[in-house]
Amino acid sequence: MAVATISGLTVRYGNKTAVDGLTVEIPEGCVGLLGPNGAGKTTLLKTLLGFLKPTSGSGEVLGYNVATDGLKLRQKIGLMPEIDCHIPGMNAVTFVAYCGEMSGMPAAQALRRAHETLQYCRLGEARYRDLETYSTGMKQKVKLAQALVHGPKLLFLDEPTNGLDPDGRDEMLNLVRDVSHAKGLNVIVSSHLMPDIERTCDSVVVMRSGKMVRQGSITELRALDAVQWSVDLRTPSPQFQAAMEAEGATLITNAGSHYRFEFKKSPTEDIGSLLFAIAIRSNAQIRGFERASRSLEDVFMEAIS
Amino acid sequence: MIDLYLVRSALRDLTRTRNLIAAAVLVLAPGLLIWFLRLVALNRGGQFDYAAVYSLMSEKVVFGFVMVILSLVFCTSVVAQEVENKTIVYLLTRPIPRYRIITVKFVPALLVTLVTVWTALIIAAFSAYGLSHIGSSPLKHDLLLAPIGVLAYGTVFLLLTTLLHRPLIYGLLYAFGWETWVPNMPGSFQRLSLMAYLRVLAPHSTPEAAEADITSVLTPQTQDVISSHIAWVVMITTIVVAFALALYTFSVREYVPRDAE
Amino acid sequence: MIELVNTSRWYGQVIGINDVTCHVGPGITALLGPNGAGKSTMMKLITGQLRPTTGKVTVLGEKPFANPNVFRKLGYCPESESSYDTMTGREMVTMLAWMAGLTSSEIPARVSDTIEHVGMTYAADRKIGGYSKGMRQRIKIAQGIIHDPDVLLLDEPLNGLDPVARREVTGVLHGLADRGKCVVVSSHILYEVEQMTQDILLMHRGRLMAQGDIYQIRSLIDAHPHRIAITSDYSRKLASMLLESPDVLSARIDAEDATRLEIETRNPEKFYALFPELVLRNGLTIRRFYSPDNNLESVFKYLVNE
Amino acid sequence: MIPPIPAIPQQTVQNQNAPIADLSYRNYDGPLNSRAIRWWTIALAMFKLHTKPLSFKVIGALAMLPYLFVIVVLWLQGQLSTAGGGRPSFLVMTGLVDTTPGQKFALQFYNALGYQLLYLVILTLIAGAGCIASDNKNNALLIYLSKPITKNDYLLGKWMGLFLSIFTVAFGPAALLYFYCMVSFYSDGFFKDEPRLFLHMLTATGVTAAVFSSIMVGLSAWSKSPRITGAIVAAIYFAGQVVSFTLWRITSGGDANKDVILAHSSIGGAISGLSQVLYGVTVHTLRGRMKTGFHEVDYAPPSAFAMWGILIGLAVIGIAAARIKIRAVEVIS
Repeated sequence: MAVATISGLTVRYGNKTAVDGLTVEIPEGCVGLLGPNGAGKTTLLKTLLGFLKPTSGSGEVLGYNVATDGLKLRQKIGLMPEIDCHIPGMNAVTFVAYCGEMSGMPAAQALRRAHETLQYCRLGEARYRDLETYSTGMKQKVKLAQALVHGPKLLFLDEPTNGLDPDGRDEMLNLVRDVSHAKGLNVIVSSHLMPDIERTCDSVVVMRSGKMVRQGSITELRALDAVQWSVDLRTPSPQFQAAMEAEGATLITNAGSHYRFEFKKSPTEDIGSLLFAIAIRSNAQIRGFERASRSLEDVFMEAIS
Repeated sequence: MIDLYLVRSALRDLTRTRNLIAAAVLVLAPGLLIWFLRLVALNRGGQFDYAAVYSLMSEKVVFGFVMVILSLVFCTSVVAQEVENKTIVYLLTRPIPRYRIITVKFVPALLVTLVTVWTALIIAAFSAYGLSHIGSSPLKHDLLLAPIGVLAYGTVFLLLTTLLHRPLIYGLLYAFGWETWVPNMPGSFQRLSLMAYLRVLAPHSTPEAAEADITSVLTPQTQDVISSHIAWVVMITTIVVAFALALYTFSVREYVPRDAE
Repeated sequence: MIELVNTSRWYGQVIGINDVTCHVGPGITALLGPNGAGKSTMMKLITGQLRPTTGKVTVLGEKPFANPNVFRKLGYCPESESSYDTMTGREMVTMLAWMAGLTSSEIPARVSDTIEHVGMTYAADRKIGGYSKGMRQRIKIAQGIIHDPDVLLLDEPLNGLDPVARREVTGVLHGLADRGKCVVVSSHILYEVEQMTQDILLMHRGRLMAQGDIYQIRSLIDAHPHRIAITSDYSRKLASMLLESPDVLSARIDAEDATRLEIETRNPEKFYALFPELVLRNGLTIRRFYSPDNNLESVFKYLVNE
Repeated sequence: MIPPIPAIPQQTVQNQNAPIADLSYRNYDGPLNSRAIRWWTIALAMFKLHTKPLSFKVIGALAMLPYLFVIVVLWLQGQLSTAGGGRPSFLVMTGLVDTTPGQKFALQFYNALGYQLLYLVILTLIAGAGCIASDNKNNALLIYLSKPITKNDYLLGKWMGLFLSIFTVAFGPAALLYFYCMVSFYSDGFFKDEPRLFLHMLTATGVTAAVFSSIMVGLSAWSKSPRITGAIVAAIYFAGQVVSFTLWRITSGGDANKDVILAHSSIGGAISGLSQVLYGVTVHTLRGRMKTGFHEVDYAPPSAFAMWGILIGLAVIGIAAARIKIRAVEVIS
C-alpha cells in the first residue's frame, strides 16, 4: 500500500513553479527523497503537510487529501524541519510536551510521552536544560522527539544529519533506522548525504526541477550489469594495478588506495585467491575486497543529468 | 577609489525603502504638526505665533528627537548590524586597515542623518514662516549648526557601537533617558549633557510656559549659564575624542562572537 | 604557510584551543574533529579575527590579526550561513572584491568568472535573502577565492550542498591546490574528506590529536585491535584455523548469515600480511573481505572515543 | 567506503503480554482533546512563559503599589475628615479624593489605573515584545504550524497568553482594592452609591490589557528581533503621548475642557480617557503657576464614542497586521 499518492501535482509560488506535474506513489517503509538544491523537495514536503495549496493536480497522504484535509493530516504526520528551531525559554521536556499538547494530547499524557520520546532519542538529563544552551546534535534530537511525540504514522525528516559530527550522525541514523524498521513508522528522509540514505532507506525517489526522475528500491537501483570488484589496499600501489591489468581486468576508478576493476571475461570463480595471489606478487597489501555495486551517488548523478 | 565605492555601497544600503519610509515620516512630522496648529489657529480666528511654533519644533522635535534617533539608529548600526548578522568577518578579513573600514561606513551614516535633519528643518521653517517671512527665520543658523550636532551624537554613538554588545539599548537609554532629563536638571547638572551645549549654540526662544499641572511646577528653574565659547570647545572636543577612541577601539578589539558549539 | 606554535585561546574560562603546534603547507588539508573540538577557533585565529591568548600564529610569516598584508593573500569562507541578505550574490562578491584590493577594470570580469566557477551564474542577480543553503554556501566560497589567495580557509564548505555541487566545489578546491595554494577545509563528513585529501589535522577537546597523512595515521592505529569480516563457505573451518594464530583474539559467526565470519585481531598489520598466504595455501574461496574499522570514520572514532 | 549496516529484522507489533516490555518507543493511540480548545493550550503555555522571568515578577509586584497608595489615601482621608470637622482636606483640594457620593470610590479606581499604566506598558514590553518576534527569529512558527492547529488557533493563543499576563496584573490588585473597600466601607454606601463599580473595573482593566496585547502582537509579528520591537512600541507609546498632549496644550490654549479628544488621541491617552468614561469621574485638580497662583479646574470625561473608536481601531489594526504576516511557509520570490 502506498503512503502517499500524488498525481499531476503542480505548486507555484508567484510565477515560480516549484513542483511541476509530479506524479509519484510513495511506498511504505523508509523512503529517501533525493534531488539537487531547488529540485522542489522542501516544497513537496510542505504541500504534503497541507501548508501550500496545489495549483493543480491532487495528492493523497494516508488517505487524506492534501488540499483540504491539512489538519487531519498534520495529526498523523511528524515533521522534523531542516532549520534550527525552538521556543526560547523552554527546556526540552516542556517543549516536547507542549508540542504534544498542541497535537491534542491531554497535558498529563503529553508530559509522559515527552519523557518517553526524549529518552528514546537518547537525550538524558540534558532534557531539563534550556534549549538555547543545546549543541547542534542535541537540537537535532529534540527536533526528532517533537516530531514523534504525538505518535504519528508518517514522519518527514528534512536533512536529519545536517551539521552533526560523526558520533551524532551515527546516533541519528540509528534512530531513523530503528524508528522506520523496528517501530513500524513510515518515514520520508530528504538528504544530500548519500551514505545516510543508503544506511536508512529501502527505496528512493529522485526529483529534479519539480519532477520525479527515478524511483525504486536501493538494491535494484544500485545493481550493476557488469561484474566489478572493488579492492582496498593499504597504500596506493601502481604495481598492483599493473598486475591486475595484466590478468585481464580493466581499471574503472581509482581514488587513493581504493580501486575498482571490471573483468571483461567471465568472472573468475575464486576471486579471493586471484586477488591475494596478485597482491603477493606485486607486494601490495589487500585491506578488503567485495563485489562492487554502483554507489547511490552514481545512481543519483545519472538520474539528474 | 575603493573608499568611494564602499561609501556608495553603504549609502545604497542605508537608503533602502524601509529606511526611506521611516525617514520620510520623521521629516514630514514637524511640518505636518505645524500645519495642523496653523489650521487650528486660523479656524479659531486666533493669532498664529509662527516664531514660537518653529522654535518649539526645531528644538524639541528636530534637534531633540529626529536628529538623535537617526544618528542613534544609523551610527550604531555601523558595527552592530554587521556583528549581529555575522557578516563582519567578511570585512575584517580584507586587506584594508580597520580604521578605514569603519570610516567609510560611518561617513554615509552621517550624511544620511544630516540630509534628513536639514530637510526636516527646511520643511518646518517653510511651514511655519511661509515663503514671505522665511528671511526672518533662524533657519540659516539652524542649518549651519546641524552638522555639529549630528557629528557630536554620531561619534558618541559610533564609540558605543565599537565598545558595547548591544549599543541600541544603551544608546536609547542615553538618548531618551539621560539627554532628556539632565539638560533640565537644576544647577550645573546640565553640563553633563550634550543637548545643553547644543541649545547654547542654537538658541531658541522658548514660548512662555503655559500654565502647568500642580506636579510639574514644583521643579526649580535655577540653572547656571553656559557661555558659547565653552559650548564650542566642549562640542569639538567630544567629536574629536569620541571619533579617535572609536577608531582605536575598532582597530584592536575582537568582534567575533564565540559560536555556541 | 600557516604556522601555530604552542597556541592557546580561551574565551573567559572556556577553552577554545589548547597548546596547538602545527604547520600547514601547500595542498588541501582537512581539519577534523567533533563539535566543540576547536576547529572554528583555530580558523578564526589563522584568519586574524582572534588573537591567541598564549603562543604564536603566523600566516605567510606574519601575525594575522588585523594585518592587511596577510589578508591580501588570504581567503576565508566562514561557517555561519548569514550574509548580506539585501544584496544580490553579484553585488556582495563585487563589494568584497573591491575590498580585496582588485582594480576597478578587472573586477566585473573577475566576479563573473568566479561566480561561474562556483556554478552560481543562474542566480547571481537574485537577492541573497532568497537563497537556499547551498546557494549561500557557493557565494561564500566565491567571495573567498575572488582575489586568488595563496591561503584559503573554509569552515564546513560542503555543508548543505547537494552531491552535484559538492563535486563541483571539490573540483574547484583541487584546482587551487594543484596550483600550489594552501587550502584548509574543516568538515564533519568524513567520506567527503577521504575523497578530497590525505592530509588531516584531527582536533579533539581543543588539542591537536593527530596530524599528517591518513595512511600514516592508519598504521599507527594498526597497533590496536581491529575487526575484520570474511565471507566464505567455510566459516567454521576458517575460524578454527585463524584462532590458532596468537594474534587473533576472537572469531564470531554471524547469527543470521552463516557464511560471514568476523574476527578480531590485535595486530592487523601482521594479520593482513599473513592472511593471503593462509588462503592460498589452503585453497579457500573467499567471496568478500573487509574491515568495518578500516576507514577514516573508525580512525576518527577510535582516536576520539578513548 | 562505508560498510552497509545489516538490516534490523522487522519486528511485529508489540505484544502487550510479553514478559519483557519494549521500553524504547511505542505508538500513541491514547485520548485526544477536541481541536476546538487547542488555542487555549498555547495561551496557557504562553502565560506561563511570559510570567516566568524575574523582571516580570518584580515589575508585576511594583504594579501593585498604586493600589496600595490609594488604600493609604482613603485611610488618611478617613482620619482627616474626622479630625478636620467638616472642612475639605488638602487631599480633596488637590483632587486626590472626591467625597461626592457616586464618585468617591470610582475616582480611586480611576487614579490607581492611571498610575499603574506605566508599569503595565513596561510589562507588555517585557512579556510581549518577543511573543511572535522570537518565534520568527527561532523559526518556531514552522513547529507550531506543523501541528494540527490553524493560523487562527496560533494567533488567538498568542494573543490570549499575552492578554492573560497583563490582565492578571491589572485586574488582580484592582480586585483586592475592591475587596478592601467592600469590607471597610460597606456601611458608607459602597454598594448603594456605586452599584456597578465592579463591572466598570472589569471592563477598564480588560480593555487596557486587550489593547496592549493587540498592538504588541501586531508589531511583534512583523519583526524578527524582540529588542527592536520593544523599542518601537515604547517609542510609539511615549512619543504619541507627548505629541498629542503638546498639541492639545497649544490648541486649547489653557482651556481645560477644550479639544480634549486631542489629548486622548494616543494609546495611553485613549486608555485613560476610556477609563474615565467607564468610571464616570470628573477629575478635579489645581492648575497655574507659582507666580500667579493656582485655581481649581474640573476635567469632564471625554466622548465615550471617540474613546471606544480609537481603542477598537488600534486593536483591530494590531490583530489584522498579525494575521496578514503569519504564514507557515516563506514565499520565495
